[in-house]
Amino acid sequence: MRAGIVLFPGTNRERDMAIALAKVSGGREPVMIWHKETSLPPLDLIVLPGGFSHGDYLRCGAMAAQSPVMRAVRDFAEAGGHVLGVCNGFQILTEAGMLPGALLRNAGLRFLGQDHSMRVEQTDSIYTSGYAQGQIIRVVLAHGDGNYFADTATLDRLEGEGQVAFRYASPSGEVSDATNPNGSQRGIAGIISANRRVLGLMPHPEDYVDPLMGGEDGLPMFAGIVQGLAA
Amino acid sequence: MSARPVSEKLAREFGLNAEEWGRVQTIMGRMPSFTELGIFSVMWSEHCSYKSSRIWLKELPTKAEWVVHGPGENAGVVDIGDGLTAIFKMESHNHPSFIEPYQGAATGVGGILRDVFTMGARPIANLNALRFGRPENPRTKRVVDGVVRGIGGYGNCVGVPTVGGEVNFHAAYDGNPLVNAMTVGIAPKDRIFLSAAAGIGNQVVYVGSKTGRDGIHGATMASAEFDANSEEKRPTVQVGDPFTEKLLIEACLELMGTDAIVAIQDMGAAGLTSSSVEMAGKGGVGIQLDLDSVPQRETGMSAYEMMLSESQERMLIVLRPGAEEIARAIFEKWDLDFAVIGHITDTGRIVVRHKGVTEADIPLGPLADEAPLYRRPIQWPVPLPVLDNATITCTMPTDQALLQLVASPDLCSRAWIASQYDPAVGGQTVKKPGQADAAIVKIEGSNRALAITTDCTPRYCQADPKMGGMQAVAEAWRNITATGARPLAITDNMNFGNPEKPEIMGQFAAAIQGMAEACIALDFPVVSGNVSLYNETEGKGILPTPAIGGLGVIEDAHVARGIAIEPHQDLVLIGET
Amino acid sequence: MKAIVTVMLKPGVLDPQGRAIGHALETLGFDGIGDVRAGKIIELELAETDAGKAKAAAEAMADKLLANTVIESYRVEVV
Amino acid sequence: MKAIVTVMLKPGVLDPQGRAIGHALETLGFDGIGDVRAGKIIELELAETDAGKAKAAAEAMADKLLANTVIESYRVEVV
Ligand SMILES: Nc1ncnc2c1ncn2[C@@H]1O[C@H](COP(=O)(O)OP(=O)(O)O)[C@@H](O)[C@H]1O
Repeated sequence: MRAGIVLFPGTNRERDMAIALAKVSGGREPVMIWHKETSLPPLDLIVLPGGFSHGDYLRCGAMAAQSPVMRAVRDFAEAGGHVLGVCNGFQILTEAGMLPGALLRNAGLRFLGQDHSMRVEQTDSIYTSGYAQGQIIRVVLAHGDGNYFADTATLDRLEGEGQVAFRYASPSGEVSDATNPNGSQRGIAGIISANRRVLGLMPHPEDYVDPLMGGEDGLPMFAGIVQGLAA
Repeated sequence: MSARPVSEKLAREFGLNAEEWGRVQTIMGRMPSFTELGIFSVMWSEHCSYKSSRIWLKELPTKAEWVVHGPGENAGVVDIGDGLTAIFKMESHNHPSFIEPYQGAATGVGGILRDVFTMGARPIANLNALRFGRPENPRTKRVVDGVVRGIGGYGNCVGVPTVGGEVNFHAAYDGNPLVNAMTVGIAPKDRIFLSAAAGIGNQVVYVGSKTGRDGIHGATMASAEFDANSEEKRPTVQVGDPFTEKLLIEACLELMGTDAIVAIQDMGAAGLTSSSVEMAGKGGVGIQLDLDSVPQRETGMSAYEMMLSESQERMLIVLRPGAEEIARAIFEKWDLDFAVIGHITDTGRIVVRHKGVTEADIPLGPLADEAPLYRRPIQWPVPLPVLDNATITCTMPTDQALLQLVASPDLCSRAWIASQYDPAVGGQTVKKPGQADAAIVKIEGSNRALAITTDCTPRYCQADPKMGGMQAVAEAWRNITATGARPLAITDNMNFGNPEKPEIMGQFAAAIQGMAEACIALDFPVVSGNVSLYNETEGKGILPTPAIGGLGVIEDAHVARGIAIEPHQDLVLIGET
Repeated sequence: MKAIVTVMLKPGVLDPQGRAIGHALETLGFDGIGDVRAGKIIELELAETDAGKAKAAAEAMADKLLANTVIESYRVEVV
Repeated sequence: MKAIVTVMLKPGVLDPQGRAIGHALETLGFDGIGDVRAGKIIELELAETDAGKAKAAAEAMADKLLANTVIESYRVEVV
């Protein structure tokens, strides 16, 4: 698998992501792509990692979405390429219009740095095929603006097309207001494009790929990506 | 601020006493200029000169086989094996955090990060030791909220995990909270960067953010007591920009990968003044600065303002000949300001030029060597009598007492605070807040991990400063040991009241003695630290608070143990109860 | 010229910050407080000297970057 | 009545957000952009019907909560 990680000024979870990707690729390190690039090397997967691109100033991801490199990323996706956006990467994808909706300030107005459970809502993508439908996985939250918003028509369409990939849940799998950490509509933690190639999610599966760091519930996502891309 | 006639009165306003003012005139052999007086006053402030504490700090043990650099550098450096070092320090931002809790705490984190990465280390962990007033004091809520959001706002953005800390509440901190921030970084042992300038003619380069009129005289403010007017008198508050800091970390580490740097120093308290004076002073050379080239955010800034500004996210670098283009390209890539603002000379003087005028010309030797040093009068503390258990009667059932204890401000869950920090970024955090007695952070690409903790129990220090100092060191040592790590060294943050009061100096001296004894007994030297005095509001001092930041190493991170008990495990109690 | 761009969440988009402010004001003893909305304001110094062109430029900036029209609306004023 | 409270950083206080926005606009090809300052706007529905009183109330709210007067200044408009 040839993976590339895009670096914006202020990106800070690129190492976490590189470690997770290398772990499932026999130690092969992903290439790092600078935000000012206008063309991309041959790749199977582009990752927009977490962090505070441009300091999260104005709106999270707004300035990064306008970077030169994003034109190439959009072309790559339109040609059927796989793009994964995590946390700030998800915000960038929505700001760039590559995924619908927007991420607003957490309803509690505070940064959330804690573990949380989420439920796998669909499994027909390389990102989710490593999980079972309805599986509960533990992930790391680290965001101040993860409150997913879209209008009702969009939400209904996402639900209808099976584009809701993950929902915040309790450890036993219930989804309710009480299990919703940031006010996201319908408890949405991640959504996927209609063609199942572009995934955005707020939590950090890349921080749980090693039991030493507290868990490996994120590993099936990365293993699934490698398998799916090899097939 | 425009220049005013220099006089003894102005010197006093700048925080110099009559004797110090006399000494300035003797050194200069003439009336100093306004800018020169500004430079003397900040360099000789308590904050920069340690004039009250220096003689006592000498009592702390600072050496061990594994200590690479002890106190005197920007941060302490210890060998952790595998050709690596841990570089760490703790620093206070108490006064700014009371005036503007969010920005005060945020810039505190920014400052300590710079102390660590300026030595070539990539920061891998942040901790914070916080003391607030009573929870029922309305002001406390605002301060807690702002400080916690400020620490998170800065640390989360720069992408350094905040992995631990401690919090206490006590009426003595109502008007003077303590915000002590600690950063730990990792650097290869053969790539450590120091601040001593060298090489006559070498360029002095300014990088980072532009200079504004922020925090002028911050260092002298940090060396004065608060009174009711402090909030009006306060100089412009410094606003932190963690985004720029993140870029600065990456750009500096990238430049450190080349051989362009002779010396590097962050601009902390007293900004351009202390960084240039210290770099030239340590190198035994002279320095000439041309302020016209300093990147400026505001118009019409005077030499005095530029020399004393405490604008954040700035560094000073002495470059090797011919390295300018390499360095410039890196800082431009990261969208940071880069300017050659001077050069190293052989004069042993700092010369500051602005708009064709020499605004300052001071001999560096006397500026450092003749800085005031005080052996202030001391009244040794009399420890409070130890309570006799036999005289204490039980007034409530044990279970009820336990509940009350668990719910008390000093013992209740810290999750509300810790969950506003990102403990995981970097992907190396093995034990997060609440999981072990010390945080455990692995070193990427190695099996090794560091165990890091902050400890102090001000209550104990108040009852008996010497025992309290000793206990704080011992607790740090125990917390590290309890994870399975080998304790290596500590950093400290001495937070005390007004040193001109003999009883406060007594607390300080006694705490140092206790710490020194514990450090010697445990072979646990002090490699860096910070002193914050004058923590008083309207004459009332804080509890003596010698905060200790301890660091240890564990060869195999998998061996590290937390506090969670699993089913069917036995509980063993060690030591006398 | 100076362009002032005011960006507010669209009606129908929940504004937790506005709600929290309203709540805090009530806790502080202020009463008679109805809906509270929080927004952003961006003041731009522009070299442009023609008011119409300055306004058009600021609107283009708002469309492109300053506002996210999925959730926000904006207004531009030139002074 | 409606009170609009605009809160800006005081002149001289670093505005990293404004700076970043200005920089981003330039990267997007907008030119002639000078200083950019970012602030907050808070719109309050008030039960008060007297404009003078509404303004005084909003000013009290700004002093007490909406603005951090150590680094920010505010202005109130009643509509
Ligand atoms: N200000 C803080 N920032 C981050 N973590 C904190 C802070 N205060 C406390 N913690 C963490 O919360 C946990 C419990 O704190 P505390 O009760 O002081 O622990 P202990 O008594 O074991 O030192 C510890 O892991 C500590 O590191």
